[in-house]
Amino acid sequence: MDNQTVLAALRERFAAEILAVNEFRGDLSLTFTPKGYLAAAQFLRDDPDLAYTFLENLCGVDYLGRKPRFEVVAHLTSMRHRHRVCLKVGCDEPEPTVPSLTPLFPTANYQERETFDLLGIRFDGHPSLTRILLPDDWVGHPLRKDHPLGDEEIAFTFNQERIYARKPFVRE
Amino acid sequence: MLESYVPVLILFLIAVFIAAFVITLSALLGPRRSTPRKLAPYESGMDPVGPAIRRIPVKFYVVAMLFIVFDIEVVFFYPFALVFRQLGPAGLAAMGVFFLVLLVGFVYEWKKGALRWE
Amino acid sequence: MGIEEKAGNLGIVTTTLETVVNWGRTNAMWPLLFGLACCAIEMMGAQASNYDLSRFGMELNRASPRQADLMIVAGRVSRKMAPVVRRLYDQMPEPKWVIAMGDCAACGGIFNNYAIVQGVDEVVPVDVYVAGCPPRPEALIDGIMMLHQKVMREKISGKKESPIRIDQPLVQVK
Amino acid sequence: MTEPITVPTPQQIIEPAVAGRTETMVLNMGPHHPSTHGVLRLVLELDGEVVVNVAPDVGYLHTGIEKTMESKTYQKAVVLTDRMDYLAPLSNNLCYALAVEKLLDVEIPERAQIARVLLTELQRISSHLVWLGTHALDLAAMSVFLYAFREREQILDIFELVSGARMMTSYFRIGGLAYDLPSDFIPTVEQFLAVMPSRIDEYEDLLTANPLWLERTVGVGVIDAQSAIALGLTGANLRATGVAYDVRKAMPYSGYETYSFEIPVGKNGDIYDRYRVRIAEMRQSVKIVQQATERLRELGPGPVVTSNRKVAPPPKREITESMESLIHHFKLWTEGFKPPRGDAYVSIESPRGILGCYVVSDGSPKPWRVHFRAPSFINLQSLAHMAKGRMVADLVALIASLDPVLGEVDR
Repeated sequence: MDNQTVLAALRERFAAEILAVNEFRGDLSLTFTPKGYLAAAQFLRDDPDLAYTFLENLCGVDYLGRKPRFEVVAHLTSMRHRHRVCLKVGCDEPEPTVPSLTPLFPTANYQERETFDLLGIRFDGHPSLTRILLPDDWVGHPLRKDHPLGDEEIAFTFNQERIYARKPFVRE
Repeated sequence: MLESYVPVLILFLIAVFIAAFVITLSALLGPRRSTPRKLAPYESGMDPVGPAIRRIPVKFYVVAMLFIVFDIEVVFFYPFALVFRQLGPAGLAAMGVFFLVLLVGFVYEWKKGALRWE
Repeated sequence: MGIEEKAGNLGIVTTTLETVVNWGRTNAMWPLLFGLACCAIEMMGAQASNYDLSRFGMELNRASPRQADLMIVAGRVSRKMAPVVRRLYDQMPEPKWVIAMGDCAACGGIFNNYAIVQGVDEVVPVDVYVAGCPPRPEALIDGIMMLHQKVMREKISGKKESPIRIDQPLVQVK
Repeated sequence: MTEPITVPTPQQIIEPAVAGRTETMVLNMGPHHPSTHGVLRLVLELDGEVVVNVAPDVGYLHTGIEKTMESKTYQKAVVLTDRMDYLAPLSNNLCYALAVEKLLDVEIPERAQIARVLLTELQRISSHLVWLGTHALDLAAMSVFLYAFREREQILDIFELVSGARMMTSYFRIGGLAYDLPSDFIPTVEQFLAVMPSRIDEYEDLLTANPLWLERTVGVGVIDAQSAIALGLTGANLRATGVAYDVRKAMPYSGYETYSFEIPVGKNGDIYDRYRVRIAEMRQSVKIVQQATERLRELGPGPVVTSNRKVAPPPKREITESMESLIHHFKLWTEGFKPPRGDAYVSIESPRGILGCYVVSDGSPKPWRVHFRAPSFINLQSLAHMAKGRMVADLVALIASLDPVLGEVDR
């Protein structure tokens, strides 16, 4: 089970949905349209001889400046064939939405909630899409490239008066 | 006849005195700075959810009843254990009947599943 | 303290009482079981068999703040955890002290970003800062002994010694 | 799957309770709790002693490591990976280093590979010792906690000997190791290896046939293989259900295919099987460390950093001799190396499960995006599935058997 057989199987069924194929350092990664992404994941999981039953990793990436700005990356592993394939799907700026894999793989639940929490990518079909890591009243999605790091100025001897005057040292 | 109990009385009085002394001392000397935030209920750092007073499931009462029944049984055993040599076989028979009655109760309860917790 | 504050300064009486009370406090200070991150593992290491914290009367790690005297903030405090830390500090009975263990608790450490409170002294008044990431168990024990010296200097009159700030001249510990 | 696997969220439990519609009691096994192994908050829905529903609420240790890494160069980001899974910092380093080395397509010298395997296996033993100590402590076996930390101190002394720091060593750098192995490294490791197997037997005597331990762990928190794979449970928890999947055997990395070791597998996926699997894993790790020390001894001294000067700095003494290595040194430490555009995903077998690192690079010296697949974060999803219908006391044992590390959960 190497990249070519998987690629052939996928091309055969989802030729229209595959936007790009990339083999970088021996890893096969295919970029899908949203509709093809869900169908391919379903096919890879249910096909008896492919058997990609284990969704290893699902995360979002913010390519600021590129046309489909956000991208969701899912790595599917076949435990029987010890092979990993990577499905990617792009989604764009105003309201990035991607079909959710949670109905297929319950393990995607937390990973999609985290991607929503930190990057703001909505997953439709997800049973309970709420913030998971940040406090519920947090505004903004920190992992976006336009979100500042939020770091404070480091206090050295020359600027410590200004910083400590502003810093609320708690009294009793 | 009562003289032999005087040391027990003295011991009891000393114990009560020490306990009272310590409690009043800490009540007097201890600083009382109770702020509303300090008096808030502690539920591992978060606010408690839902009403505090609520109906306790019935399982807890069943266990409480059983405990009382068999605890009293043990209490009756203590005086018997002190003098069972003087009582001889008659005492043993009487206590045996008492124990058998309770044993029936225990077996019934065991088979009824009151001891199983799920 | 209740009666001493009303009775005021009776010279030799209050000083001896002071040393007795402070001696009692330092040698049986129960820490609050409050491990957050990596420093908590080092704190557990300090409590376990090799670096035994029980030698300082810290045998028991009380889980509830009602029975704890010392809060060792061991680890990084995130924005979501800050109100919980403040609530736990408030719920501790009155003679209470705080050790900020590790760089992340002392000043935010290497995580200078949106998620970490830059130094737990924004949330709770800290008495001793222990440096290190994570500080070795010996460093934690040194911090605890420094806290004991500080507690021995505390006055009965209830004025709590303010935490050592950078701009204050460092108090010479005799 | 019999009934659909659902992963509840805290809001789903709190709203009906606040509205007063439910008979059950909602309790916070909150961020500050002695037996949640860190700042994990569990919202419990209880009917008396029986857990009706449990929803983990994480994020109380969210440190924004992935955001901070985007503002650091590749070498400086190694330090941040240490603080994620603070019971096995070397596994994080190894995963990040392998991912970036895959991106750079750089070759690591043999000696560094063996040292990495040796130290990662030692780290696995020390992490399992902390798990064993805290798991036994949760079930009231205090003495096991004290014994386990006695062993752990020996391993930490080895790490201190190698890198100077006890826990946060940051010893694996991109391109090999940070410093060379000291001369008395092998004797110290052999001294530890002579003692360790007998100590593991001590733990087995203490716990394996202990009736109290059996009462609290056998048949508790059972999960079957199929729903474990569906929920993404990995590591010893997955192997306890009978699935023999270990990344060190399935997709070997840094030379693991050349070592001979077995994968311990359980049968019915309860807490007792996880305990047995982890204890057997410790024995296997000792075997791997033995093989690695023999190889190190045969190999003798050699380079520990890749010879590709674009990636790894030249040794200090070379700087004074040749101008070229001075330029390399200066370039590397001021600006850092620039990997080619693209992304790479590597997953290794950390003590908690499959730890994956996905690095995206846009050609600049700073990583564009780094994502860690944290095994504890994903293992927590199966908590509700296993805990339903059990008692609260079993929940405590269940959390300990999942061995979550909250630094990794809330990266």
